[in-house]
Amino acid sequence: MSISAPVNRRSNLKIAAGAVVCEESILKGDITIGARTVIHPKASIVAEAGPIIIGEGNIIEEMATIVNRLPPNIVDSATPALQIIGNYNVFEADCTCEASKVGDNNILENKAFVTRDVELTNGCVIGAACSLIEPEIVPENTIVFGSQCHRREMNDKPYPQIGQLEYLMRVLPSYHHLRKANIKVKSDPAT
Amino acid sequence: MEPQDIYYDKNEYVETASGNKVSRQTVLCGSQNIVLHGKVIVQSDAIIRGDLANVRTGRYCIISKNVVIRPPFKKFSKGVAFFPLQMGDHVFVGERAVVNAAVVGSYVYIGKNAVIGRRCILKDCCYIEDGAVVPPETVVPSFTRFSGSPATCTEDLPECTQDLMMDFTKNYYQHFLPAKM
Amino acid sequence: MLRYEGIRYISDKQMVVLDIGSAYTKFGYAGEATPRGIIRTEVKCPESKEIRRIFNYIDIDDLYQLLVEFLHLLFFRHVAISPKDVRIVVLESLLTPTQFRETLAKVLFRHFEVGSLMLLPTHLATISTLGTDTVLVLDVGYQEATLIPVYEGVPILKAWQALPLAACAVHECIKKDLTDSIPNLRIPEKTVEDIKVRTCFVTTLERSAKLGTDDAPSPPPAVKYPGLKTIEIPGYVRERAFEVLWERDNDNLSISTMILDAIVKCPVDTRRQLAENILLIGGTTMAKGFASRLKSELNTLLKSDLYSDKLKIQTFKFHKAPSKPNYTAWLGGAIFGIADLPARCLTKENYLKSNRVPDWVCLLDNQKDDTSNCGI
Amino acid sequence: MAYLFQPDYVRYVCSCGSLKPISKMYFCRHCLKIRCGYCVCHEADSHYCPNCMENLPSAEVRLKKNKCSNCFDCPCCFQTLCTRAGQAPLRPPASSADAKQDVKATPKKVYYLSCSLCRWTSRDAGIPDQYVATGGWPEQENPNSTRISTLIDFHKVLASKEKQEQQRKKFPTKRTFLQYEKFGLTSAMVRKRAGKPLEPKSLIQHSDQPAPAVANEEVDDLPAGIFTEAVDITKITTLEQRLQHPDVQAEKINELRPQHKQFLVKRSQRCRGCEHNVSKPEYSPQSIKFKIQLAAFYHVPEIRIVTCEPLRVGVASELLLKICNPTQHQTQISLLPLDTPTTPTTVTASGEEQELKRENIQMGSESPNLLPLAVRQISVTEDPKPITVVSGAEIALPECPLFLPPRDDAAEYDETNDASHFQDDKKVVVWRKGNKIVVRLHVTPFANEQNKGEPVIVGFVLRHGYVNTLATLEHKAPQKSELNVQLFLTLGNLVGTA
Repeated sequence: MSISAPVNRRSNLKIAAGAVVCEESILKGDITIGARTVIHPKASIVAEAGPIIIGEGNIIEEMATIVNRLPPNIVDSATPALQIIGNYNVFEADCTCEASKVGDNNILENKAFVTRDVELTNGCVIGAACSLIEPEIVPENTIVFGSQCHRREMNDKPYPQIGQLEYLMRVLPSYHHLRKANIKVKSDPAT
Repeated sequence: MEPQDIYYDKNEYVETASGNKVSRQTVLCGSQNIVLHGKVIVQSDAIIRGDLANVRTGRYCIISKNVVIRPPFKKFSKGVAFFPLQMGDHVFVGERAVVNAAVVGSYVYIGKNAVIGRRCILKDCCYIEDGAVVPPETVVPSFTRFSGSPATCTEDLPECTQDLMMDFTKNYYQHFLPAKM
Repeated sequence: MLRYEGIRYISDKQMVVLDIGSAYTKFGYAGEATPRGIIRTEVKCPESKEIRRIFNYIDIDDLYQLLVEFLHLLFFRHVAISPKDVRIVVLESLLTPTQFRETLAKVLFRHFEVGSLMLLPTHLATISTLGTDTVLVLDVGYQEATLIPVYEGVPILKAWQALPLAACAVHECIKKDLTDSIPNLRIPEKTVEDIKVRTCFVTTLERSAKLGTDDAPSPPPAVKYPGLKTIEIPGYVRERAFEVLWERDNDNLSISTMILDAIVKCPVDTRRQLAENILLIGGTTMAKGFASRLKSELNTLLKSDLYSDKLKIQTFKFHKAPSKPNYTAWLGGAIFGIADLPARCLTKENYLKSNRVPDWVCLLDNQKDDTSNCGI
Repeated sequence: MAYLFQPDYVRYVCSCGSLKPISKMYFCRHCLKIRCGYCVCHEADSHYCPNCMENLPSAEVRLKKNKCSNCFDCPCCFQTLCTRAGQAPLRPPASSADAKQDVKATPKKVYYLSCSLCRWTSRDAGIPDQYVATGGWPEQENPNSTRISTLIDFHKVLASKEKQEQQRKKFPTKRTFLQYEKFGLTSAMVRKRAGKPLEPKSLIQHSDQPAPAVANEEVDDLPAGIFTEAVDITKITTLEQRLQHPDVQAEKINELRPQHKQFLVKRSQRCRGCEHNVSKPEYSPQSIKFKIQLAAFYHVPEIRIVTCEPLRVGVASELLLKICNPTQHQTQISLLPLDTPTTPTTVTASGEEQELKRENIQMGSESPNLLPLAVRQISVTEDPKPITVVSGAEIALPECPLFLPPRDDAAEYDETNDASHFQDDKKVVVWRKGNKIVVRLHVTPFANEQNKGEPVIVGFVLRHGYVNTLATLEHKAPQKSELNVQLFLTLGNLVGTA
């Protein structure tokens, strides 16, 4: 894919006030980033098949990839597919998320992979180096771990990473150039 | 087998007075918090997150391509703190490995695509195989070889591991040469 | 007074008890109530890096190397003890091939330099867990089901039974059923075993009779088995898995006939006592519904033409050992092993002198026993 | 380190016949022989917890059943559990005894165990939270332990009785007290006994005799709902999880209990020929140092393949080998054909070579802290394994000996070239630096139909001078000897014929 997208990149990138988006992150296509979301350097978000909407309070670490991929064998889809990421999800280093819908409070650990036909509900943990490659809706509070992708329902839900978010929002601006927010928060966030 | 020479583009790498060879294509965040103790090689597209907390390496460490070195965080009742990440001498980190450890000892080999979970402690003389996933807060004892996901101890290492590893990293450094143009 | 002496004698050194089964090895120390661990009887080949089962050895030399690797790991990783000069109890099946026991003794004495070795027959050692001495012991493990009645502490050898009806046969059955329902499915035996343990059960005799007929009862619900690839285990697979143990094929042999045939071969005045003292051991007997199916099979067979003339038994009674069936034999060894008797052990010195392991089938080793036993 | 992740291209032949890379071998300075993990005697030196690194004396290890009292493994995924702090849950612990003290206290810190991999927590299992960070976790008892200990006691009594009986009578005992005789051969014996069961019974009558187990007609039936109820497989334990806890073998996930972490051992190795240690680690589990370290890597010249030209049958290909002298003494090396005998020789005072006798070595090696040879147990030995590797190529070996200077760690920083000190045959020695040289050899693969597709292996004998600095009763001065070791190199596959 070439860097120069056909349309103006700036206008397609919507960053809400309060989001921390490092300049060194790789953002392509129509992307909306919610408030209090932190995007580390070298994280990549690629809206290929349609727009990506990322909610509030997400953490997207370096080398993590969120991609709205075209279905195989389709070059250009007539109806653009929307990829929605909810709130307070964590995408750890080197994970890949193609899931069309991600709810809230999910964690994709290092090198986890989720294919586009998967829907993550809420509070799921996809363990390090685990892959979800079959179409499915992952039930709430599921944890997938180990080379055999064992599953379990967690009794403790993963909590929103408020503490980490606060720390990152304090520290990152002093080390990195940030992309400027270009939209105002429409409604006051609940928190 | 004797290692073969590896040639790099002279323009891509910066060599410091202490003998560190660092690619210009790396992302060294918060470089003032990163200490490379000499004769360290950091290859292209590696990421070292000095912005989160201090990162220190010993001598003769090899950080391969696309490696992520990231200090780990810990949650406390009053918020989150990132811990410094310490690495000993003669450590090899294979391509695309993610290292979230608190301590990596000396004479440690971390294979390609390995994941070292948050706040792990890798003791001196241990070996993490390619693709192994060491879960957070695991202690890897000396003279053990960990493999699999989750990684478990599968074998013991020979008694002369320390010298094998010294030999390996020194040899690697000696064979890591600028391309003759 | 006597008791005190007994304790003093055992307290000096630990005795390692090993039950090397064809699928799992149970290990621990004599005098303890639980094995320290249960691990697979397999080892990673140092050269080819593949996992190999010890019992799938090619020849004696291969077995020797496999045992060296396996026991090395067992002693240093699991039991965590220096094997040199240690005393070892090994439980062995009556049907253990001579070359296996001899190779095992050679590895233990020559490679690991163990102090002494006591070989205990599984079925006999097992009755130590009950405190009685008349028990009909049926062991259904991985390779085969074996049975020996023990009367008044003496095994009735001529009544022994053995059939290859055990976990291995069950696994084959599940594998076949699964590949029939899901084409192109390739699952390792380890997964089959896991499917068996988590989802399969032994169905009742009434339902079993109707399986495969038009009148078949509706199968139990299918189970979703997640993994790298999610597979659905059909209900009939769950229900049919263990049927192979009860199907009496052309030879009319099944787990239940083993018990009845053995009783028939025993002296008349021992039969009732044996039928009322059955003990089931081995991992396969832990399957849900195993004992209840066995009981109903036995009662039905008893009324059939095959046995109604030969046997006049009314009831079958089953024992419960103070352990899980898959390590009951080990526990027997751990209890018996505490009664450490130098006369019953083969010491390193003796082995190195004679270079052979005493064997019950060998007359040389039975001479002395005969005088002591039959001199009543 | 290449030894740790590459196939073993260069294998040395151990005295026991095993073929191993030099990294996995030992060199016994007393026998002057190469040993390997297969032919040394391993001993468990110290036990330690792989998580908290605590090490305990062996008596305590035995008491604690070889398990750490503070660290736990997750019963679900077998990883180490972490202790996490949390707030006490709001509901007051009404039933517990210490409830009264806690009612008015401010929210107290409580601790629970949690797995960072599968997120299992001790709360999942319904284990109450603890008020101290370490210890205090409820232990699970084997439900049958009392019954088993009665049985064990009874057997101890029987055993001691039998022993007494044997001591009293010199002639064979008539009746053993342990009921279980090895194997009776016929059922005739059984019939005999069946007739008169009372007589032997009275003999073993004892107050300690436990009540015999009672058999029951009732057996466990299938659970009623098994044919209709849906199964949630994620709530059923795997066999692996069950076997982790043999006396419970819980079927449901929430019945699993954390398991104490097992200790690991630090091992020392002893030569089975002379009983000297060839490797003995320091006691502390944190230390990577050794009290005795006789790895072959520090005593025997190391050979590595630098390059090998593509191999064709009948064509001589160039093979470059790097040879490194790891010792503190200059050594002389010669490469000899594979059929050279491998007995070590020594240079006597008069300068003539003499075969080193095994007895000489052993006598000479005796140190005061070892028992004299006569008292020591005769070492048990295994027959050496036959070598099955076949050399698949002709190798042209240099005739002149090669000299290697001692290892000098400081020389690493010295850039001066010292090659001029040695009159090397430039055709053979192509490179020299410090204690290392690279030699050029030529190999000519045989036409071999059987091993088609297999890599070509070539073997030769490496003779190296060895200076033994070990002071013995006979020899106060360092003793020089010539040692031979067989080597096999795996060069690669044939690329075709000439």
